[in-house]
Amino acid sequence: GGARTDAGSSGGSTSSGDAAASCVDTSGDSVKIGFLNSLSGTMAISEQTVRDALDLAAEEINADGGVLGKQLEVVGEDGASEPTVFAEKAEKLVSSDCVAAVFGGWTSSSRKAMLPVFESKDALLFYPVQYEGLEASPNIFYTGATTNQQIVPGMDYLKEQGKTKVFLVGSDYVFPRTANKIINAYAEANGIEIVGEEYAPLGHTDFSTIVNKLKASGADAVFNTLNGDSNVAFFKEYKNVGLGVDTTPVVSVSIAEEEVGGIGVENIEGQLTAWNYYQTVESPANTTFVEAFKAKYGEDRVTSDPMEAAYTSLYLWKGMVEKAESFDVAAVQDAADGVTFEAPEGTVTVNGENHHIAKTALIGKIGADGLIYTEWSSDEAIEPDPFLEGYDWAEGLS
Amino acid sequence: MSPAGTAERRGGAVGRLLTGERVRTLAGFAVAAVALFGVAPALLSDFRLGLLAKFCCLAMVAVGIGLAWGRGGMLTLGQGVYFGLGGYLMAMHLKLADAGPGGVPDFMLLYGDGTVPGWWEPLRSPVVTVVAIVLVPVALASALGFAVFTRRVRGAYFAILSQALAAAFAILLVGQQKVTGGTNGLNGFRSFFGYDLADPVNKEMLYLIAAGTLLAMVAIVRLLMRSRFGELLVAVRDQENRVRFLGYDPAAVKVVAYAVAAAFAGIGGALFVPIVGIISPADVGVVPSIGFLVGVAIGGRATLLGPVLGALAVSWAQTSLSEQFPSFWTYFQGALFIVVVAFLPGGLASLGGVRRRWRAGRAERDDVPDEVPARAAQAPTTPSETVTSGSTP
Amino acid sequence: MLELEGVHVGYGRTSVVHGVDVRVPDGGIAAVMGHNGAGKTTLLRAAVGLLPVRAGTVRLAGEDVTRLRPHERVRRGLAYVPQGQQSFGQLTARENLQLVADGQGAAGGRRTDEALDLFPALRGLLGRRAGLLSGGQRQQLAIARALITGPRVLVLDEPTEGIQPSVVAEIEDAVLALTAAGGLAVLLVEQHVGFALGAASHFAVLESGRVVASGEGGIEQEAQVRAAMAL
Amino acid sequence: MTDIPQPEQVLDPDALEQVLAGPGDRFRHDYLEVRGLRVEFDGFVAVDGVDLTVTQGDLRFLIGPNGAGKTTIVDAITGLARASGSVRFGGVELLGKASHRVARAGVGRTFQTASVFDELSVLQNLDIAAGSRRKARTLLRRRSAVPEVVEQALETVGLTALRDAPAGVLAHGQKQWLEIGMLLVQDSRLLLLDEPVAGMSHAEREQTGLLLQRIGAQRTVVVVEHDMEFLRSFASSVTVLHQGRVLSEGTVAQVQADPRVVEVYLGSGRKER
Amino acid sequence: MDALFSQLFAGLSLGSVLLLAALGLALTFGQMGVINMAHGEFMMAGAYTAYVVQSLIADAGVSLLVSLVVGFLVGGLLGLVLEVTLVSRMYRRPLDTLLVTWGVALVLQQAARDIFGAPNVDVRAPAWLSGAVELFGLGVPRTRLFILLVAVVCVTALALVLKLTPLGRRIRATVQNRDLAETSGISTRATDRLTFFVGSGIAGVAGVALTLLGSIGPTLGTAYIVDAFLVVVAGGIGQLKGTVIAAFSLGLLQATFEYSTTASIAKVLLFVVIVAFLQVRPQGLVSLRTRSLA
Ligand SMILES: Nc1ncnc2c1ncn2[C@@H]1O[C@H](COP(=O)(O)OP(=O)(O)OP(=O)(O)O)[C@@H](O)[C@H]1O
Ligand SMILES: Nc1ncnc2c1ncn2[C@@H]1O[C@H](COP(=O)(O)OP(=O)(O)OP(=O)(O)O)[C@@H](O)[C@H]1O
Ligand SMILES: [Mg+2]
Ligand SMILES: [Mg+2]
Repeated sequence: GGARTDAGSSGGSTSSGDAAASCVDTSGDSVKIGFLNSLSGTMAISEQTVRDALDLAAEEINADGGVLGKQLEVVGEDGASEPTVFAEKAEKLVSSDCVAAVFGGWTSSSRKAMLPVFESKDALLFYPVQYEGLEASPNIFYTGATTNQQIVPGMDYLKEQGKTKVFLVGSDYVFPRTANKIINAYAEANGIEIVGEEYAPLGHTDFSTIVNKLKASGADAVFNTLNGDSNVAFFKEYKNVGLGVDTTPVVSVSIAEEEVGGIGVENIEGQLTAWNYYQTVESPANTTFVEAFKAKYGEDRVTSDPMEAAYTSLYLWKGMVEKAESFDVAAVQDAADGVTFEAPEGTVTVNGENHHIAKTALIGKIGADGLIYTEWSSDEAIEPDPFLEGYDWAEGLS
Repeated sequence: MSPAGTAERRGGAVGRLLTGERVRTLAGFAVAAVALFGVAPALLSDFRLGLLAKFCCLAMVAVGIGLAWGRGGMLTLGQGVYFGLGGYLMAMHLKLADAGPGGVPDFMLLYGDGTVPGWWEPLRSPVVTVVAIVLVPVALASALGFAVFTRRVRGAYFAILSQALAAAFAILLVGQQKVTGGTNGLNGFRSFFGYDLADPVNKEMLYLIAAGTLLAMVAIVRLLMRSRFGELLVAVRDQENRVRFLGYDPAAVKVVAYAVAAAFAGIGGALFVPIVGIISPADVGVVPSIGFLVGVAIGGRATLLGPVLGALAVSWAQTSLSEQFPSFWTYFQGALFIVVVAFLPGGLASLGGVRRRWRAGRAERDDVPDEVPARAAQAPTTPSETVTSGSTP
Repeated sequence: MLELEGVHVGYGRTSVVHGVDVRVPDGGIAAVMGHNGAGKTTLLRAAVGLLPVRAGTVRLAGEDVTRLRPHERVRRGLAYVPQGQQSFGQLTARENLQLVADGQGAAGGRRTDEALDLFPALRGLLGRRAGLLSGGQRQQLAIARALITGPRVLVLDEPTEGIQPSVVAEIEDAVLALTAAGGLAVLLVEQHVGFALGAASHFAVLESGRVVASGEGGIEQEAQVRAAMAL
Repeated sequence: MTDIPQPEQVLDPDALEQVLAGPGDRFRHDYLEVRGLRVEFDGFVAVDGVDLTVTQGDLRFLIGPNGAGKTTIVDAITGLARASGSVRFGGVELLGKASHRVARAGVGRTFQTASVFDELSVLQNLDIAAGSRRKARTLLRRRSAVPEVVEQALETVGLTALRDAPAGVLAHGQKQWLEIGMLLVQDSRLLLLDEPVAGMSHAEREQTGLLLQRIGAQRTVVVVEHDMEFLRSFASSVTVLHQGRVLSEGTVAQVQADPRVVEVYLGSGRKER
Repeated sequence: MDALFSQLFAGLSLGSVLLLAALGLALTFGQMGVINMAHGEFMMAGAYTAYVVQSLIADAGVSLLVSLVVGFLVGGLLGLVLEVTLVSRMYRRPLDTLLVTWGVALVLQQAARDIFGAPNVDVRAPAWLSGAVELFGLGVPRTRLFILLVAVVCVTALALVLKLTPLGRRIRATVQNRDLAETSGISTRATDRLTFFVGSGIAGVAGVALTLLGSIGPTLGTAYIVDAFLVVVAGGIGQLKGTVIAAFSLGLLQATFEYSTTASIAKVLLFVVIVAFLQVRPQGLVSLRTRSLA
């Protein structure tokens, strides 16, 4: 195609491959990065917190002298909770704003929508949320947990507790379905019986039938992959029919500190969660992080796993760039392996092969104060294994 | 518009009034063609051109709604369904084509059992796909249309039913992850009927296809609106039973308009897929379906170009305003809806009627057919309603 | 009782009634006649407040009611029977009557009885929904409703349209009786010159929204009226 | 502000001949034959075993007290009310057919409250009425010229000056004429008119009556009407209904003299106007 | 057997929730013809009212009862404002109210987000509503019984008002023919306002009741709005009796489908059933025919 210029930027492009690389402007004393989160729509609830954490990290890095001596200039975009908007905005950030890297995304669908953009423009995305695995793009760095760092440890914990009848309840979308597929395989190999598997449409608000089934199933534990609002309705119903933590504890993978208030502490006190970070984690890095966060956004705010992962992602990118001594995508990719960061959750290390990071799994218990306290932790950081290649029982899953 | 004024302006014989006005229309089309095919590609970056292409796809849905709702009085809150059908059909084909002959799309390997379900198979053929993109929405719309229209379900009943249809369709898509990709939808297409989608030249080609299709649709609707069928449609909208006693089957008339709207939506959805690179349940449910109406209402539902311009303007405003003020956009969109529908039921096009008078002589870009006197361009109300709620000094 | 002075009315950009004067004296019956589309209905709708008057005034018992909403005029004693046999279709005939009798206490009940005496056919239909009644039955219901409001001025738009001849005669008798008893004035639009003038004390002939002939007197003016209407 | 042009004269019966002589007139001798018609609503019998025969060339008036069942009979014939018995026209059984099929069988009707297409012009109203038998293909084309019948019908019902006015702005009586015009172009061979002259002035009634008389000479026409003056001038025969049954039938003079008709319908004691 | 009974109750309970959500609509939509898409947001406002009231009154039980009243007023006032500013000028084009109120819904949602923050908030249930009571040897959640009770009370009161009182007649008359109502001495504006106030107020009550079951967030209303409209349509517009029957039938159906299939499929099946049902009764369960053409 003919060379054309966009308002403000210069230089044309003829083929897509090197378009982004040549378009990033590193000549000045600042460099642009993009933050892409939903600030409107249904996902704004969650994604705004990620944006807050990203902003905090950018501020800290700039105060600390920037990256390779350049100040970060943040271009913020709203994904509006719609995959197509994510795709559109990603393309804008990469080819119109010419950012060096993009940070953001939450839902799997938003990531899947952005992936082709980053691959075809050869640009970088840092994705900060735990997800269903089965993916490894050279253009994406996944700083949240993959399944073997969250789901599998969650099941390990239940097994350790001697639970043998597990009921699965989840929202009807990709993550729960994939997670439950894994859990089913795990259960079969480990002598656990899956006594029910139920999905509710996103935003479902009436759980009487599902809880009836759950109660009738005789389950001694529940693995909960419900998303967002549905958790409130589920836990209220769960409590109302007389189920309790002692008899049938629930392990949730999508309830973080942020959500506890909305569900009502009285409804979920004592229930379990599986993550890699809690605000209560004891480490100097976390103390600094939590203090800085509260100082910036207010004492009543809490920090959570995705926020921490987003915060960490910006530092990891900084580490990679500084190791590569270049903002160039290929150089950063090459330098990625082994980059580490003293994150609030503990030391994390980038796996250069699959672009995930090694993390420690933590099972937490929700306390009366609405915070989550570590109940159990994996012995060490777990290497990311998005395709579960290191687990025999997972054969044939993907 | 007083009847006398109308009569005067049109000089009586219907047969004669065409010439001057036909010239205006042709001029309008010419201007639009130059703008879409000449000016836009020359001025806009690849990214912006891609956006414009996407807007064109959304505008196609709007054109159909303009016909079904503005003309036919069928307030359809479920166009997302047909948009989605077209989109998914196209996406399925692209997925299969990317997978190669006999291949299995990647997401099925991940979430499904690794085999392609039988009903996907026909879509390996480009021809079948193109035909299905038009026929499947038409078939569903006709089936549903016949079912409800012959039973005289209309007005608010129909609106709510179509909304429920959109809700049900989205839920169904989400629930069948193995074959539909679930909430993720279908994405990551590499080629479009053999053309590499990463190549900017091909992207420009897609834009040209979208713009051309949109123009063609406008032309078709123009033909329909001015045909006897168009008059009949208005008649059915206003007095369905009376039409029955003239020997027509009103249900059939409505079904045709509804099916045309569905076909347009399907085509819009189909082109949307290679242009945007993704189709997911978020594009087909209740909210996007109502979103399609925004542009139509704002542009002027009963006019020819109102829906198109409205849809283009709203999409553009959304993209550019939400870049600058994300949460403000929600307020703005809400307010726009409220103000235009409540206070300017004819949409922005009804302002055109005023403007036209002091702009007489200049070529008319937003040509409103003469058959649509200002009063008819307004909401489907009875005249007494229109007037009493209208301007009284 | 009811005076329209220099009334202009129109729809949208169209003007239909141009400066019409009509006076209905106490206990009098003013008949407005004119061709199809002359603007009679338009004039009456303006008189009762359903259409805004663009210029001119409407006075009810000396009070300027030009800016009052229709129900406020009803409370001041103006009752209206619109053209076209209108009623509340989903309500039963009884509810149609109760609706206007509500809040009138004992007077409401008494007036309901009187109205039903005038239209005995309605008694047997009280339980039926008005939407199912025949056209004439609905028209009788409409007149009954208007009478129950206890009007001082009754505005009737072709009240006998669709009503069987024997009942037409009774309506005529009733109207005459009510006006004769004093206190009730009637503004009547009627196509039957015979009927209209038979009862009227005043008349006006409307042509294209203008009064082309008017005067006092009833039947004796028939010749003049027929001439004005170019028969 | 503009004034609405008032049609000066008004109906043009001469134009009628040409409408009637249109392609639809194939010198048939149709007649309407109603046998044992019965309509019941939730236990209430509105029409109770009515027999009625109306031949072409007859201008039949249907009268009777309010609620006698006149409109219901028209409804039953045109498929609006469910009925038992038999209604045949031109040899075709009409009962049980959907409304639009009844219309295609050559039956047209008007409504007690006028119903025209308010947002379409007078011309478009007529054109649509003329077109129900058009092929789907021609529907998709725009009207290139006004069909001759439509022009004629416009003249006939005196709405030529208002041809381009939206029908919604017509006065009551003008709408009634438009409806008659629509029936004419619709090429109905059986016309069922429910109070067609309601709201018309005396002169207008006369004209309408003449018009109907001429139509009646070549089509089968049934008129429901309460206006006795009108009836006396134009009816060729009269059927009187009472409580869903035929009370009396005959010429105007015959039924007027029938004491039962006087009793339930015309009213006694007062001078008849 | 147990499962059957508990599902039966689940259906009834779901029905009562649907009924509460749809009841206000039966007035504003069913009676007045206004397609109020902001109805769900009025419910949301009711729910947030409960949240605010709870922060003022410590005792959860007292605050719930107070909330029911205040929620009614808040919902009602919102409705009143909507009626006066926008809806009142749109009675002659009912379909357009759908679009306008959709705009209002967007604005209200965003306003809630800006006022109360995006995350959900929580309303504590009073102690006397926690847990289950034994009914026919089966544990029935007290909250659900309470909601059933609220629904029954609301519907009975409304039915009595509509059927028996002058106000009811006035409401019905106004909807059917505004001009005729005006000229029959009814202040249609006052009637409209009052009707809309009551209908929206019931939405507020529904919102308060729903805090016992689900989350309280800006999008609370959107979860119910489509279903609520379907209930009114299936029941027959303008027919309270129909609304009640439809709400409970749909509740039972959904519970049954959900038990035997999945929640997603149940939703789809429900839609299919409704379309099929409208084939048989196009005007809904209970409908009043008239002879008018339109
Ligand atoms: N809603 C309307 N909008 C525009 N014009 C109207 C409207 N209603 C009536 N008109 C016009 O106003 C004129 C007078 O109508 P109106 O109904 O007052 O006549 P009328 O004298 O009552 O006739 P009729 O005897 O047929 O009832 C008519 O020419 C008609 O075209
Ligand atoms: N759908 C219905 N349900 C119940 N009763 C009905 C229905 N339709 C008509 N009726 C009743 O049937 C009777 C006959 O009505 P119809 O309209 O045929 O009378 P009509 O002879 O046309 O009277 P009018 O001269 O007043 O127009 C009336 O008593 C009416 O109330
Ligand atoms: Mg009139
Ligand atoms: Mg009748």
